[in-house]
Parts: sequence; C-alpha cells; structure tokens
Amino acid sequence: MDKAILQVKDVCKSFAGLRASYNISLELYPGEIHALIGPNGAGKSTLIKQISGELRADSGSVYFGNKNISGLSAAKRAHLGLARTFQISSLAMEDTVLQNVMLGALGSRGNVFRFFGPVLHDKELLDRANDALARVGLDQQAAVCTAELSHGQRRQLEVAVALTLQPKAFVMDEPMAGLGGSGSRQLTSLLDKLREEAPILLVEHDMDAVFALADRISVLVYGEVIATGSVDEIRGNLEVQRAYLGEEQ
Amino acid sequence: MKFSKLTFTAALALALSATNASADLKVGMITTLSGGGAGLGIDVRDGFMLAVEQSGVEGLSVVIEDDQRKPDVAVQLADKLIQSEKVDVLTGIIWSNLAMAVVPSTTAQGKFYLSPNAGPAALAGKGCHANYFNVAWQNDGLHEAAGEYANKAGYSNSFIMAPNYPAGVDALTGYKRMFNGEPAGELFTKIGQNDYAAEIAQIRASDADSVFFFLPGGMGISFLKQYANSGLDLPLIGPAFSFDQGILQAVGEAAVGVKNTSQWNKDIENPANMAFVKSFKEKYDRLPSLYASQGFDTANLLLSAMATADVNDQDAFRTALEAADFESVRGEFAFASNHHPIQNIYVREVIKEGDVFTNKIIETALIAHSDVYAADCSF
Amino acid sequence: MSRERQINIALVIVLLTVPLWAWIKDEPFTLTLCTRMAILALAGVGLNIALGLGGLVSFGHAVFFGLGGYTMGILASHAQTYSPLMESPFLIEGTKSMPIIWLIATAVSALVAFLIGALSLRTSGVYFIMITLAFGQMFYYFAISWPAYGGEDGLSIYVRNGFPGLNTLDPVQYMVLTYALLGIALWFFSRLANSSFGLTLNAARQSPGRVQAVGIRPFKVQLFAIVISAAITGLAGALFADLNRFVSPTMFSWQTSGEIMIFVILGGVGRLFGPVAGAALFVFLEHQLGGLSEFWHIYLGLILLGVVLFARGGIVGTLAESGLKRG
Amino acid sequence: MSLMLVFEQILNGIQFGVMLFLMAAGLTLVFGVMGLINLAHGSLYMIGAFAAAAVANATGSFLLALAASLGVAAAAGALVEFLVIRRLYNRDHLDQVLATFALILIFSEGTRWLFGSFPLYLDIPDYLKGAVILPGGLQYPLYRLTIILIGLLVAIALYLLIAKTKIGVRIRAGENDREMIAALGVDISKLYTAVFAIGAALAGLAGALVGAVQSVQVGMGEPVLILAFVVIVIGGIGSIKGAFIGALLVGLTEKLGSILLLALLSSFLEPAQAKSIAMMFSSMLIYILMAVVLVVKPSGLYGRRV
Repeated sequence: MDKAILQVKDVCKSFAGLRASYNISLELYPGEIHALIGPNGAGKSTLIKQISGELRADSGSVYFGNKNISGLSAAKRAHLGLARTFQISSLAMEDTVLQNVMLGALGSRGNVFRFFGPVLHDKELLDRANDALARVGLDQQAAVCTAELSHGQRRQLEVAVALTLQPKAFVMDEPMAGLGGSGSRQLTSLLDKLREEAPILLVEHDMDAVFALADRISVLVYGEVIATGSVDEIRGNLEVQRAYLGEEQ
Repeated sequence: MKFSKLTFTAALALALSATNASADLKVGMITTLSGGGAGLGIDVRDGFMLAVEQSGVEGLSVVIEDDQRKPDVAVQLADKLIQSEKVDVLTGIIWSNLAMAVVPSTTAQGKFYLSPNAGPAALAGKGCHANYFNVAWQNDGLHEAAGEYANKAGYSNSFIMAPNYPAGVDALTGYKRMFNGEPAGELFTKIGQNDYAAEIAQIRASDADSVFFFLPGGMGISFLKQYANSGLDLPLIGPAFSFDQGILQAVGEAAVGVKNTSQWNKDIENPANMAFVKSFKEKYDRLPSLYASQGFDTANLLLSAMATADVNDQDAFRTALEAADFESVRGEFAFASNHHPIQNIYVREVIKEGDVFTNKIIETALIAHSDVYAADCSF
Repeated sequence: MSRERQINIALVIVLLTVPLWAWIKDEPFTLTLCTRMAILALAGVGLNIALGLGGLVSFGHAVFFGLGGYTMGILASHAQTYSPLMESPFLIEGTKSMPIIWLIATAVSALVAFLIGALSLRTSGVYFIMITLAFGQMFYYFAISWPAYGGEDGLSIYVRNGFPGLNTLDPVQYMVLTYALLGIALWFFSRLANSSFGLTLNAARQSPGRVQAVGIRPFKVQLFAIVISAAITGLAGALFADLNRFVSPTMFSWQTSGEIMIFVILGGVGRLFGPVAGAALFVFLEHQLGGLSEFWHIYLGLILLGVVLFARGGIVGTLAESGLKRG
Repeated sequence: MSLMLVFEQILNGIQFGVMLFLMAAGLTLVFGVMGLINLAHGSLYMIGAFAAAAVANATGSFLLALAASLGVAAAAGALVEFLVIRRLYNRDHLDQVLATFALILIFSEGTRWLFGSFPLYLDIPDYLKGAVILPGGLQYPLYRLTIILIGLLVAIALYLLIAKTKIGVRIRAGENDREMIAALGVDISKLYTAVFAIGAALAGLAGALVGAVQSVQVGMGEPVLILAFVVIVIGGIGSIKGAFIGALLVGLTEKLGSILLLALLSSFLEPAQAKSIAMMFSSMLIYILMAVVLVVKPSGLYGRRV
C-alpha cells in the first residue's frame, strides 16, 4: 500500500479524569474510505476534533502528509488540505448556498483581507464554488438561503464546502445523521465517487452506508480501538459483535 | 419636520409687539430639569421666574431648556437658543463643567451670559469675558470662607476632602488659601461616590481636629449620614452645597449643628429677602433654597439692566449690568473687575425648626469678599 | 429594486430635504441638528461593522468615540495656546487642521482597538459585552482623574477647527462636511459587507467553527473588524467634539456606548442604513419629546420599548420585512 | 498606614462586597436561569430604597420599611416580568439590552414624577445607631456590622434555597436545560416570574439597607448596577458562589486597593507623585481586576465554559 496520508499515533485525551481517547492509532491511505464506528460515547467526536485541531491531544501525534500537525491550529490544518464536515450542520444559515461555498473557496485561496471588491464577482472563486455545487447536485439552489434548505441538502452543502478546499483528505463526522433512506443513498453514491479524489475518514452510525462504502473499518469502544480491518473481518470479529454490534441487534 | 420649542413665556411677552420694541429682550435658560440633579435646576428656574413675574415688566421673554446635565446637550441647546431663538442673554447652567462647555462660545458669539450657579476659576481669571457675569460666587469663595471660619474656631489640622474633579480641586485650594493650620490629611474621592467608609477610616486614623468636606448633592447626604454613625465626633465644616434646603431634609438629624458657609440664608434681614422668602413659599409651597435665591438675584440683575439700557447697545447694557443696581436678597452686592461678586459670606448652622431642618446664620466669615483671580482678568 | 433599497433612498431624500429646507428658511439650528444626526449615525456605522456584520456586541465603543474627541481636544488646545504636546525626544505640536486631526483620531482609535480587541476576543457572548464595558469604564475614570486636560470639566475649544477651503463655523458648510463623511462611510460599509472580508466576518458571526474549518482564524477577522469599526467611531468622535467645540469624559461613559448601540439596534442591526435611521429617529425624538414634558424620558423609554417588542429588526428591518411578506 | 486602618478597610470591603452580593445574586440568577441581561436591575434597587423611605416616613418603623422594600421591589419585578421581560427571553442580548435600558428611563423618570426631584429621607433606627468597639479597640459602626450579618444570612438562605428546596432543584434544572424543565411539567413561566421576583426583592432590600446610610435619589441604581455586573462577570455568570466570591473581591479591591496602591507606589516614588498616580488609577482598579480575570479565565472564576 502507499504511504498513509493521515496518520494518528498513540493519541490520548482525557477530560477531568474521564478517558476519551486511549492510545489510538489509525491510518488513512490514498483512495480509501476508512470508517470509524463505535457506540455512543465511545469518543469518536473527540477523536475527530483532535484530528481537525479543535482539541489538542494530551499525548501522541497526528501526521498529515509527512508533517506532524499536532501543534497546528484547526485553521492551519484546514489550510494544508484537511477538510472536515460537522455532525451538527454549522453552515452560515442566514447566507445563501453560494455564499457558504464561496467561503470555502475563499479559505482555501487565503487572503480574506480584501475590503472592496465584491466577493461574488470574483471569477476564480465563483468557478470553484459553482463547480463544487454542481458536483453535489446543488447548482440549482445556489441563490437559496441556507436556512430554507432541507436537511439532506444541508448535508450535501457541507460536503460541497469541504470540496472547495481542494482537500487532500476528508474527515466526516456522521454525514448521514438524520437523513432518510433516499437522502442517505444519494449521499452514499456521492461519497463513493469522492474517494478517488481524496480519502475519507468517515465517522458514521448508518451501518448500511458504512458497509457499502468502507474499505476498512476501525471500531472504537471506550476510547480504544478494539479492531481494525476490512468489512468482512469486522463483521466476523467476535469482540466487535459483543462490544458493539451485539447491542444494536 | 418641525422642532418644537419648549417655551415658558412670561405672561406679558405676548404683548410684545405692542410695546416699545427697543426694550425687548429674550433670555435663554439652559438648566437641569430632568435626571439626578434636577432639583437644583428647578430651584434656579423657579427663583428666576418668580422675579420675572413679580416685575411685571413688558417685553421680556424667557425660553427654558433642559440640559439633562449633559455637556454636549447644553452646547447644542446654546446653539439652538442663539441661532434659532435669537436670544440676547443666556443663563441657568448649574454645573461647572457644563458652564465651561457653553460660556466661552456664547460670549464669543457676542451674547451675554449670567451665571446663576457655577463659577469655575478658569472663567474668573485668564478666561474671563466682558459679557460673562457671575451672579452667584466664584467656586473658591465659600471654601475660602470655611477656611477663615476654621481659623476663628481654632482648628489647626483639618482633614480635608473633595471629589476628584476641577471644582473639587478648587475647593481644597480655596480652603487652604485661607486656612492657617496644616491639613492632617487630604483626600480626593470619586465623583458620584456614595460610600465613605474608607474615607471615614482614614479620618479616624489621622490626628485631625476637624473635617472640611466639599461633597455636593447626594454625595454629601451619604457622607453626613455615615459620619454620624461612625463614632467620630470631630467638628465638620463645609460649603452650603451639602446643607441646602432641598437636601437637608434627606440628611435629617445627622446634619444638625454642622457649620456651613453661604452667601445667603433665608434669615438675612433685608426687605428684599424677606419678601422673596415669603412669596416663594406662597407660590411654590416650599422654602427657597440657595439656588432659588441665586436664580432670583440673576433675574433681578437682568431686569435692572433692562430698565436702563437697550440690550442691542452692548456697551450700555454691560455698563448697566456692572452697576448691579438691584436689591439683592443677600444684601450688599457689587461686581469686581472680573464681573464676579463682591459679597459677604456667612457661617450658618443647621438647626431644626419644628419638623423642618434648616439653617441659621451665626456669624460672618468674610466681609465684602471677592476672588483672587480678578488680577489675571483683562477684557 | 429591493424593498430595503427603496427605504434607504426614501431616507436619503428626507435627510437631504430637511437641511435644504432649513437652509432656505434660514433655520441654522435645524442644520446643527442634522449635523449631529450625521455624526451620531457615523459612530453607529462604525459600530455596525463590529456589531452588525461581526456579531461582536461591544459595550465599549464610547472608548473610541471619546478618543476621537480627546484627540481633537488635545491637539486643538495645544494649537490654541501655542504650546507643543511634547518636545523630546521629538517635537509634536498641536494643530487646528481637521484632516490632520481626523487622521490621528482614526489612527489612535484603531491602535487602542487593536489592543482592547486582542484581549476582549478571548471571551465571547455576555463576557465580551462586559469586558468591553470594563475597558470603557477604565477610560472614563482615567479621563475624569487625569487633571492635565480638564478632568471632569472637559476641554473647551473656542473656535471650530479648520478645513482647507471651507468656513467650518458656518453651520451649512460643516454639515455638508459631515454628510460627505457619512456618505463615504456608508459607501465603505456597503463595499465591505459584500467583500471577501465581509463574507468571512459574516460567517464568523454565524458559525465560527465553520470559518475555522475552511482554514481561516476567526480571531484575525474579528480583530480586524473591531479595528475598522473603532477607527470610524473615532472619526465620529472627533467630528462630534468639533460640533460642540468641547470634549468631556461623558464621551467615554457607558451611557454613550449604550446610545451608540441604540442607534444601531433602533435602526436595524447589520442594515446599511440602520444606524442612520436610528440616529435620525433618536435626534428627532430628543427634540420633539423634550418639548412635551419635563418627564419626556418616560415617553422615550416607552417608544424604545415598543420598537424592541413590536418592531423586531429595527426600523429598516421591520419596514423591509413587511414588504417581503406583502410580496 | 496602620494595621488598624487596614483592618477597618477589610471590614468595609466585606460590607461593601456583601451589599454588592445582594444585587449580584438576583442578576446572576436571572441570567443563569433565563439567559436575560437585565440593565433595569438597578431600578429595582432604587424602587426598594424609595419604598423603604416612603414607609419609614409614614410609619417610623425601620423593619416595616425593610419589609416594604422587599415586597414592593418583588411586586415591581413580577409586574415588569409579566408585562415586558418575558417577551425578551427568546431574544438576543441586544434586544434585551435595549429594552431594559428603556425600562431604566421609564423607572427613573417615573420615580421622579412620583416623589419629586429631591432626595428622600431614610435613616437607620436608633437601636442600630452609633459604633461598637471591636476586639483590638477598633470603633466600627453597628449598622455596617448588621449589613454584613444580613448579607451573610441571605447568602446562606440562597444557598439552602438552591441546594435543598424544590424550587432550587427547578432553578438548577432550568440553568442546565430549559427544555428539560418544561418537559418535567413545571410551569416554566411561573418559575421565571418567581426567580425574577426573588432577584428583584434582593435588589430592593439592598437599596433600602444602603439607602439608610446613603442618599435616596433617582439614578442611585446605575453605578451599583455596573458594579454588580462586574461582580457576576468576575464570578462567572449564573453562579451564586461566583457572585459571592466576586462581590467580596470587588468590595475589598474598592476599599483596600487605593491605600495599598498608594503604599506600593510610595515605596519607590516621591510622596506627591505617588499620591497623584494612585489617585488616577484607584478608580480604575475594579475594572482592571475584571479585565485581568476575563483575560485569564474567559468565563469568569466559576462560570461554565461557553
């Protein structure tokens, strides 16, 4: 296999004595979708935050490319090409769909300190934004106010914003959450195509989507990775069934 | 858009067109009628309007505006009165800082200003102006009298305190100018401060034999009440501002016996004063205050000048004002070369008359006193 | 044309007609009121950048208003007495020239805003409101206790400062000057709101995490917004001091911060003409109600309360939205 | 600077702090439970003082006056909550600031309209007058000691109310999750009115207690309001314990700060220079304290992370 794009090494984090991450190590290789599953409270979101830079690990490190990014701010990490989507939509609700993707394009280009030129006339940014919208199928909604989008559309928009960053890797925090069957299927096929562009670290509860998409799966329980392997390996893993899948059935 | 005019027009002003036009005079009064310090402004206004009414003079109209004790509002009102209402004379301001904001530009625009209360040092010395007349006192005056009284009473180390602002600095300077002793301690308090526990502690820790304080309005009420309960019994001296009729009732027993200095009191025996006190009580159903007396005198000064000169002839009108040919309720009254008063300043003692707390004069601290800034003033 | 734009145009027409009428009828005081309105609106336009676009509720904008005022007061008073501000290490002299005063006022405000902003942005929400208030109070008490420039009494300037080619003492000319500056500020605001920076600032208000996730530190953007905002409010402070030919610590007080905030909320937070509508209504009410009764603050309070409770989004916001609903 | 002076100033600081706590407790409760910034809290303080003065002048009883301050302020609080405040819970802080600012204008001028422009008379009762000798020989006003005692009693009572009673459970629940408490079937609007009225009553009591040694006048509430805000922000908004610690900190800073600053400056500056610098900065000390606390702990000492 190629060299990992994203590598988490021995990351530990605890809150007031409560262990949220314990010696977690995992890798994300080019071209793959690596799913991270686990019961509620297993520490998935905490791990995502440590990877994206919103939280700092107590110990251990995160490598991106060949670079140790453990000490970098979330903004710097995003700038390097680590794009994340949020579990709870954190779009600018008062803005239009286009403005939201423009923000992503702007962030990836840098230099936000332009005070005069109307941003919506910036050809370069506009092309990039429209391109991202087209890819997620929201090009018809560009002028709509984000608050008026359906839940599924907001999920698509989250992905579109991540796309504008021209990322080297995606970190997605439960993109299917709250989606119905058709919305979920639509997003699944979108993500399926994305892996060619950049690998995805996918935190997800929707097992159908996980089994349909993932190349590899890691299982997180009580802050520890108890197993990593292919879809079939995880399905067959007794420990996983006991700790996690069992309780769902 | 029409901007209304808050106009309290003297009754006879309506007959304005019928009278000799050359004698017409329009006064703009800017004073504090709303908010915390409104009591003082209302007294000045009531005293002033009482005199106007009693005179029955024709051709005098008064426009009254509320400055809310805000300097920028006062300036704006002055602009309005001068530009729109085309007044000839301005008056009414209570506070030194508002006066500093309004007076220089008023006189620069060729209008007269008669001060019924504030007398900052800056306007008495280098910053004096021929068209600026102070009918109350220069800020230092009452404090100088207090210093003089302290000498007579045999005090040699007073603890002295005032709020930390220019009038407060003037107060301590004024006291020390006359006081022969050495201050046991000197404190500047915060503006609007209402808790004096820390100051009382420092007075207690000093070896003072008396306390001089200048804390106008609510600050004085608070200090007096707290001092009375502190277990300290050093004699207090202060200017009249903390012992005025309006606030004395709020201080109550705590003030009784305290000596304070003033250029006026309701028991000064002259016909003008006796008539004033009587008619003020009749009209407004309360005892007149120091501020009311100053408003009353200001109006009478103006009326006296109006009777002999036309305001459009500025030089003649100024000469008429300088003559101060009116019956002041405080007795003898004249202007010094800087247009500030030459007057007696008395020592009063707070007493209880029936249910009402009030003052009585016990001696005269300074006779025919004028301020030290006149030397710096040239028109 | 959007409904909001129609309202803005109507507002501009009214605010130009009134002084024109006053000028023809020779009502100099109405001109002075219009000048006051324009200056207060300018202060509001400044605050609107931080508050409206950035969602940064600064309860300390009086700091910058006051700094602008004192810049004017200090420079002009030194020029008036021909005494330099500072002789060593290098000579700084006072000035009576408005353009120079404006430049220094905006620079000083911006610099102080940079420091206050950098510290205040560590907090958010109510804590941000309160820490900015704390800085305001520090400046207020400092101005009162510092005897060099008049303390509580403030500083008077006898003659208004000069502007090349104009007689600033003439109410009309000074009014035109302030209108022009307000116009420039509004133009700047509208450009800013639609620029890259505006887009980012707006997004940082709604979702700071999102801005961070696309690679931009919200802190930088917000700090810059506070600096620009303060510079404009500082300019307004210098103009206000020149209008009154007077500065005092009142300009630093929390009530002043509150009033600037009221112009913005009353008119419509984040709306281009919000502060203008707010300041115009406030100045108008101050003068209309003042004539009604000694207790006119009660009426003012009731009207403000009515606007908050029943006209959400301020004057401009309410009018614009009601237009939308009717189609 | 004698030790005695420091001791007296510490007592003064505690007394001032305890007073601020009465104001701050209501403010912080209202903020913690309802998420409301109430600038009009100072008006309730003023209303308490005026009610006490009116009743004391009519009946001559100080205890009745205190009862009146509690009752009238609570009633005014409940009324204003019912008419205005409850429409503001779901608004942002800006709307709350503007609306409660408007309430200040209405309350202040309304009070002036009712009671006139002159300060009212309110004095402490004879049995609390004078000074007592404390161990060490310090003379200290009995009334100030009483205030300290009342303040501490109120603090304990509040603690018990919140920790041990049913309404306390609801208040705590409301702080954590507004929807949850509604789901529990508690009539939330009644709870809010009650919390607001309790806060108002405490402010009114503070106004009456302070009014007896200060000036009862229109506008007396605003300076205290700002200080109370400083207190709750230092302590952490919503935390009664934080408000208590914050109030004592502010009280001690206010009373001890200037003499300590002077002593500090005098150690390396000339007396006159030290004095003028100390004077300039002493009134800024509290705000410097607040800014420092917030820079180090952006949610106050005991605030939850926002």
